[in-house]
Amino acid sequence: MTQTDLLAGLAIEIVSIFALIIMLTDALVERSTRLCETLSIVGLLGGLAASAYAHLTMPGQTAFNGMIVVGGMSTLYDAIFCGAGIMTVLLAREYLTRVGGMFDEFYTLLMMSIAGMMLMGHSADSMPMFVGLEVMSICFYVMAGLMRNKLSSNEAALKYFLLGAFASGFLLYGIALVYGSVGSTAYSAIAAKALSTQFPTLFWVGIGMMIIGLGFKVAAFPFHQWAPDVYHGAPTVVTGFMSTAGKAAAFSGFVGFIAPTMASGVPGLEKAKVILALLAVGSMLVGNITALAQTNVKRMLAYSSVAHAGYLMIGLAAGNAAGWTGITYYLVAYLFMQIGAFAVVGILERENGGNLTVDDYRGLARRRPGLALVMSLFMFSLTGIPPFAGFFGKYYLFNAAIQADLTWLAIVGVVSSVISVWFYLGLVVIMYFREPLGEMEGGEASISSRTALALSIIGTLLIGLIPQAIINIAAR
Amino acid sequence: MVSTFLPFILLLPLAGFVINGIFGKKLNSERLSGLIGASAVGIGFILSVAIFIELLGLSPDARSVGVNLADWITAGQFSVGFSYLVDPLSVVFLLVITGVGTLIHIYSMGYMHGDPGFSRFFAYLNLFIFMMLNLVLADNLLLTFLGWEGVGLCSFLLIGFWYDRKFAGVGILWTGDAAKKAFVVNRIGDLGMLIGMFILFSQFGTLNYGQLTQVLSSGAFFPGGSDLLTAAALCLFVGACGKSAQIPLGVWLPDAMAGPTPVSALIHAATMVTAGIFLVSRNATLFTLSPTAMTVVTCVAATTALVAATVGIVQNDIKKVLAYSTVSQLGFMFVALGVGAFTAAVFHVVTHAFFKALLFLGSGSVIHGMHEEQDMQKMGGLKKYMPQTYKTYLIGAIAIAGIFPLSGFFSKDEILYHAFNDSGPVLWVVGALAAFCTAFYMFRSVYLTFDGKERFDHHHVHPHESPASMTIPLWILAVLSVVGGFLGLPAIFGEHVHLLHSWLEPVFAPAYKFYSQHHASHTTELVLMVVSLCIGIAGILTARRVYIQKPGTADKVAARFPAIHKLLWHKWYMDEVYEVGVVKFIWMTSQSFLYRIFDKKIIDGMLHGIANATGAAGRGLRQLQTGVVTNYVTLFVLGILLIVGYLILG
Amino acid sequence: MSLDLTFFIILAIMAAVSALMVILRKNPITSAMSLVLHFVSLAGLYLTLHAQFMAVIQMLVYAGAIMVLVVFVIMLLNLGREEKMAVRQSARAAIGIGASMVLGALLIWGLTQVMRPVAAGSSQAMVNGQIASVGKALFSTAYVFPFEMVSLVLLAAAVGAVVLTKRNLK
Amino acid sequence: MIEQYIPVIAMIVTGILFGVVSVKAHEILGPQRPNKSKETPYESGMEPVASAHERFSVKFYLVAMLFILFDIEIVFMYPWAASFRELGGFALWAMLLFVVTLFVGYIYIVKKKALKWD
Amino acid sequence: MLTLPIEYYLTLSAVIFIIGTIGVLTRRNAIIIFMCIELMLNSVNLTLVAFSQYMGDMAGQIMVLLVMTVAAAEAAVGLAIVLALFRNKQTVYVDEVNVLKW
Repeated sequence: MTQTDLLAGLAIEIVSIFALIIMLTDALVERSTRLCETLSIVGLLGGLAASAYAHLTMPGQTAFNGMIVVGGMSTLYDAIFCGAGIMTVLLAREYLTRVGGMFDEFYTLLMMSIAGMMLMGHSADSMPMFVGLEVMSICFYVMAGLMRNKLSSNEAALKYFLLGAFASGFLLYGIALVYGSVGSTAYSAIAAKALSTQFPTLFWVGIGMMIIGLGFKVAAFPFHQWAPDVYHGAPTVVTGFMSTAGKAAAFSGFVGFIAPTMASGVPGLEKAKVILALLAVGSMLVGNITALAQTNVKRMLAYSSVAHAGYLMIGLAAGNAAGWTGITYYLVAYLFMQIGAFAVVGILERENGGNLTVDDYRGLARRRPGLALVMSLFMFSLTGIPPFAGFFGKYYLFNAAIQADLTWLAIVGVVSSVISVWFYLGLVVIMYFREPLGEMEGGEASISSRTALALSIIGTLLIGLIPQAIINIAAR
Repeated sequence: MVSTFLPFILLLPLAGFVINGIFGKKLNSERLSGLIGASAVGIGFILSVAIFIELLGLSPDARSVGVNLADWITAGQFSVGFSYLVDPLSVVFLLVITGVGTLIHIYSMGYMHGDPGFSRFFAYLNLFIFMMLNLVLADNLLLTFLGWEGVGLCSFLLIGFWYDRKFAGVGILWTGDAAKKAFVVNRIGDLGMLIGMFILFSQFGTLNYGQLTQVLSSGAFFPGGSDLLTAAALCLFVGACGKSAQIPLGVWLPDAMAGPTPVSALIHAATMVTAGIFLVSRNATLFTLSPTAMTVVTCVAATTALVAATVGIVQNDIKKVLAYSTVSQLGFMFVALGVGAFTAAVFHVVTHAFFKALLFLGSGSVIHGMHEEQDMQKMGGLKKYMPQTYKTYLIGAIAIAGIFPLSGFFSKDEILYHAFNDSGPVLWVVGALAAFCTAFYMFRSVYLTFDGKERFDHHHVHPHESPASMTIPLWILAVLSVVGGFLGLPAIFGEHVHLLHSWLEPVFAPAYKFYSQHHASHTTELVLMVVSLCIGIAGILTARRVYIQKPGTADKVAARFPAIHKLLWHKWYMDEVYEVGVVKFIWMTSQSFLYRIFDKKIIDGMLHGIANATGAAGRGLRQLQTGVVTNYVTLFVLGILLIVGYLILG
Repeated sequence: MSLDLTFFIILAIMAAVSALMVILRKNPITSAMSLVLHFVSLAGLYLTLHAQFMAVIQMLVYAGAIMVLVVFVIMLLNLGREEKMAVRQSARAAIGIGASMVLGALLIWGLTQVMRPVAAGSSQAMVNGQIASVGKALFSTAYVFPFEMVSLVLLAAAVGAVVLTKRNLK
Repeated sequence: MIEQYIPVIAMIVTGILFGVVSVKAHEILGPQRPNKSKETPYESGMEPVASAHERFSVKFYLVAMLFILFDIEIVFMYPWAASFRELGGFALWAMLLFVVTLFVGYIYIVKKKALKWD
Repeated sequence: MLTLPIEYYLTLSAVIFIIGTIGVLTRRNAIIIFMCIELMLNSVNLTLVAFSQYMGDMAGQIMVLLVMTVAAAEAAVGLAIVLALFRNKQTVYVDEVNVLKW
């Protein structure tokens, strides 16, 4: 190990060390919430800076003997994780205090999960990828159950844990089989040795199992069923964080091993493409169609996040450079719009689970015009209306599919995004064009929540205006 | 000069939107908000005229200037910029949009006076203008699509501007629902357009209009064969159908009348709904290469023109009459496109923008004067209360009825002429019937509104003329409706008198290579002109008979023509013929079949059916989510089985 | 039959039967005890692979730590009583079992059809199984990073356990 | 080469056999005449008032959990301890970092009073 | 020396993996479901060790170390979740835990 290795991993190291510091602060300092909050933001900004530094000084290099890779897409992933973390920290205190889940451990878990995600985003080997995934997952299980006196939160945690551990088993089995067929856990070995492997069946079953394991984490059909329940039962800030950063981390892991597989040219590649394409189709259709029938806004967003996983999987199925950059861009765009939408939901939510149904949003435009406006912007972006970020994300992904001769997949994507118009704009119509049913309480946002909302709005608009900048970083 | 002015033309409305949108409430001054909004577009119009003059000075082949503002998307070898194309076609649309747009902005300052959302309204209008300009000025399909979606969004916002008002539409109760309906139907069209774009891009690797036309006109056909070419053209046409309210995607337009009247005039008559015509004209070469696509366009358009016109007859809401009329007139334009008469279509777009905007603004003035009453049966005799509105509305009606020498005559006649020439008498007869109906229902609306007994409640309604800010635009548009026809005089007046044709020649030249037009003798042309004029007059007279002339008048006429007397002109008998023969039949077909069944059941039913089916699918899929972990695991394992099985055995 | 094969068969049967006992016994405590037996037989199988260190920690971590925790919780929740039936009898369960069986058959068939014995490093096996080799690998540049990061997993678990179960948390 | 493990295996088998035999032998050898009072638990002559299955406090769980934490730490220490001289300074620092990290966890648990017995 | 073909180990581990899967599918008790998941993880460990030894590559055994650590952590967290649930709703049966559905 050299200094270069340490510098390459600096971003992860900083976030991990801050996680430890926050843990100590929580244990040793009385009334430490504000301090933990500040420390988290400082740590995440530090992580961002270190990642940017690595991107500028050693783009595309590997470190720790090819375990992790630095710069390019991994920097964008870091930005997603840290950005999501910062916004979640800004939103968390107000919300968790209201719903009765305010433990300072939240910040420790958040930072640890971000460290895990960053490890996934940087990994060039299935071993650190697995470790990162598990760090993240274990933190998520706990965070989903953070409102420990609420049955819904307990239930969400239990379901997430049981299904998550089950899926981990498949991921691990896949890793083992791929390891057995190419002789190494490194992704570079997949690209270099898969073609000459004596055991193509072993290899493909392994890749299939890894697709299943990570397909669960991104909530792709038919492995998506945990998502609506967990997203519904978990505290809303945690849901926002899980559905953006968590999904991004899982996709970073996905791209990590799918990209070399696609490049390896092993016979049977077409089959993997078909599977990924079918998973994408299933996720898009099932997610969007089921979201139509939802009356709870949180659940609706949860189902729609299944659909968004489907859109993202189009990029995987395309399996070309446009696909990888498309995924990265979409994840950045998705971060802002989805976390923003959940932020609005969280601000409106009451401690007893009130203000969560679609009917509660009737006439919101008159009672909370600001919140209704920003929610509408997020809905427009999630629908994929230009010039918001969501449009370009879909554009890049569909474009990648066309380049890969998967025009039909792009068409299914467009059709399912037409379906999504119904419920996304339905919510806008309800907020603007319906009479409220009764008085609404709550909905006042603190300064930090407003800051988070402003960040997401700026992100949603800015990412739409400068798509090229993001694409350029990802392509490096 | 073009590249200097163009950014201002584009960005001024955007700036207006930002200022009115963000600071509108703070400004708290209607005058200022209105002024900002109107001047943003007005200055754009002046600059557009400057651009037009500059292009005039160039040789016909050099009248195409590309302006690149910024790089937008670059993916591999594929790149799309914010780059714009100023050529004869886009300049025509540019002038119409900014010109009519300015007038409507001025009009709105009077119409929206006192509305709490005054500045918001102007912000939306400006945003709409910005998007519409992007649509027509873009030099590639993607940027056009951006504008396309943008105008759809603005239309959505503006239709639902008074979202909390009741509105009786087809299966609709609230204004907000009308907005949603418009948006959803449009998205179906957009889907078609997107697919068309995908096909074109996958085949040619470019979405740039110039490059597409070049490849297509080079004779090197689609690599994928002409079927794919037809598919691409038809997909684009589906998009055009959505925006331009053609059957079967036209159901949203009548309900879009829920929006404020200036919006109906600007968006749903003069500009946005003609985007479909623009799209087809822009891709004229693509369409001419596919005879199938051209035939489909013609058939859909002719059906729309006739059906909408007949439905227009039975409407009592003054704005709905105009809405169906718009659908019908758009059908006319597509007929022209379908027979390859692109110039005629653009010509009709221009004249239609003048007289239909005039009619809408006139109806707005009436509605304004009648305290938001829209039912013509509760009007009557208004000409003495609002003479300015009456005169201008009458001019508009004469123009749309196709009476020489007003603008509508020339443009409609040109379309009918081409229909006769390039397709045949059947298409001509359909068009002529539609033209007859048009003249009939327009004058029906004139008579019901301005003539006859005063059927409104004098105690509650005090009709009054509208302020100058509303009547001045009316007069300007009236003048344009009168003289607009001289842009395109038919060939019998001499060589090269069709100014618009010569102006647009370079744009459509590649398309004409594949779609040569027949030229009939001057005699045929003259006969057709006279016949179509007669049809217009006949329509007007019929309306007059039915709605104005008293039984006494009818008796006098009957005495002179005893033979026909029994058949047509006797009051009771006429009433019965009218009732049974004309109205009952047309009423039956249009009200019960076309309006109720076709419009409401079939089309709306289809849309609702799709919506219900997806909704039911949603509820069905929801049942899978039982909440029990083991059930989730079962689905999980089945998924794994399929994947692993496929990998091992497949 | 060689001694290796004899041991393998005995241990494999032990492992499979104890695994079946885990899922078939009605009493949770019996299931847990079967699981311990399963862990022990796996440790034996590691020995037949000459992975001595793996066998040791299999006993330490699984049979020692994890099972202690599981049994603790079973006692804690007073779940010593038996379930009504060990395996649910429903159409869904039947589908699930059927699908799993087919999946298993496919896996075994797929993995053995094309396999040849991998013998490349088998002479290394005796050395690689020893604790010193594991130490050398674990503290090499490559694996030290995942090793340090895995400590976060443990800390997260500790924090999570406290936050979810500790009464009167501040 | 499995032969070298035979003594170990023999010992394990003997141990298991001893346990099983000593529990089961009396069932087989001794007389079996159960009655109701014989089957009740012996409570120093008192009537048993509740089920013998009593729920423990959650504190037990937290302690067991802590045991796992440090059990794993030990597992990772073995390979280092077995050859720390050969591994050298780098491994020492790596191990130190690991131990320090887990020590933070220990401080946390102690300060959160997770082990307090009241 | 390794004398047995590696398929023996792979087959055994696939069998145990599937037994674990069936257990997850059929048991109601969350703790037993967790134990079945442990079965699955163990079978993967067996595969990893087999590959590692037969290929003479240490990565598999390091992976097993990490998996064991993760399994221990999952046990701690999972059982904590079960405890928290039990506190609010005196059950560990997963089919009785379905407040969140549809």
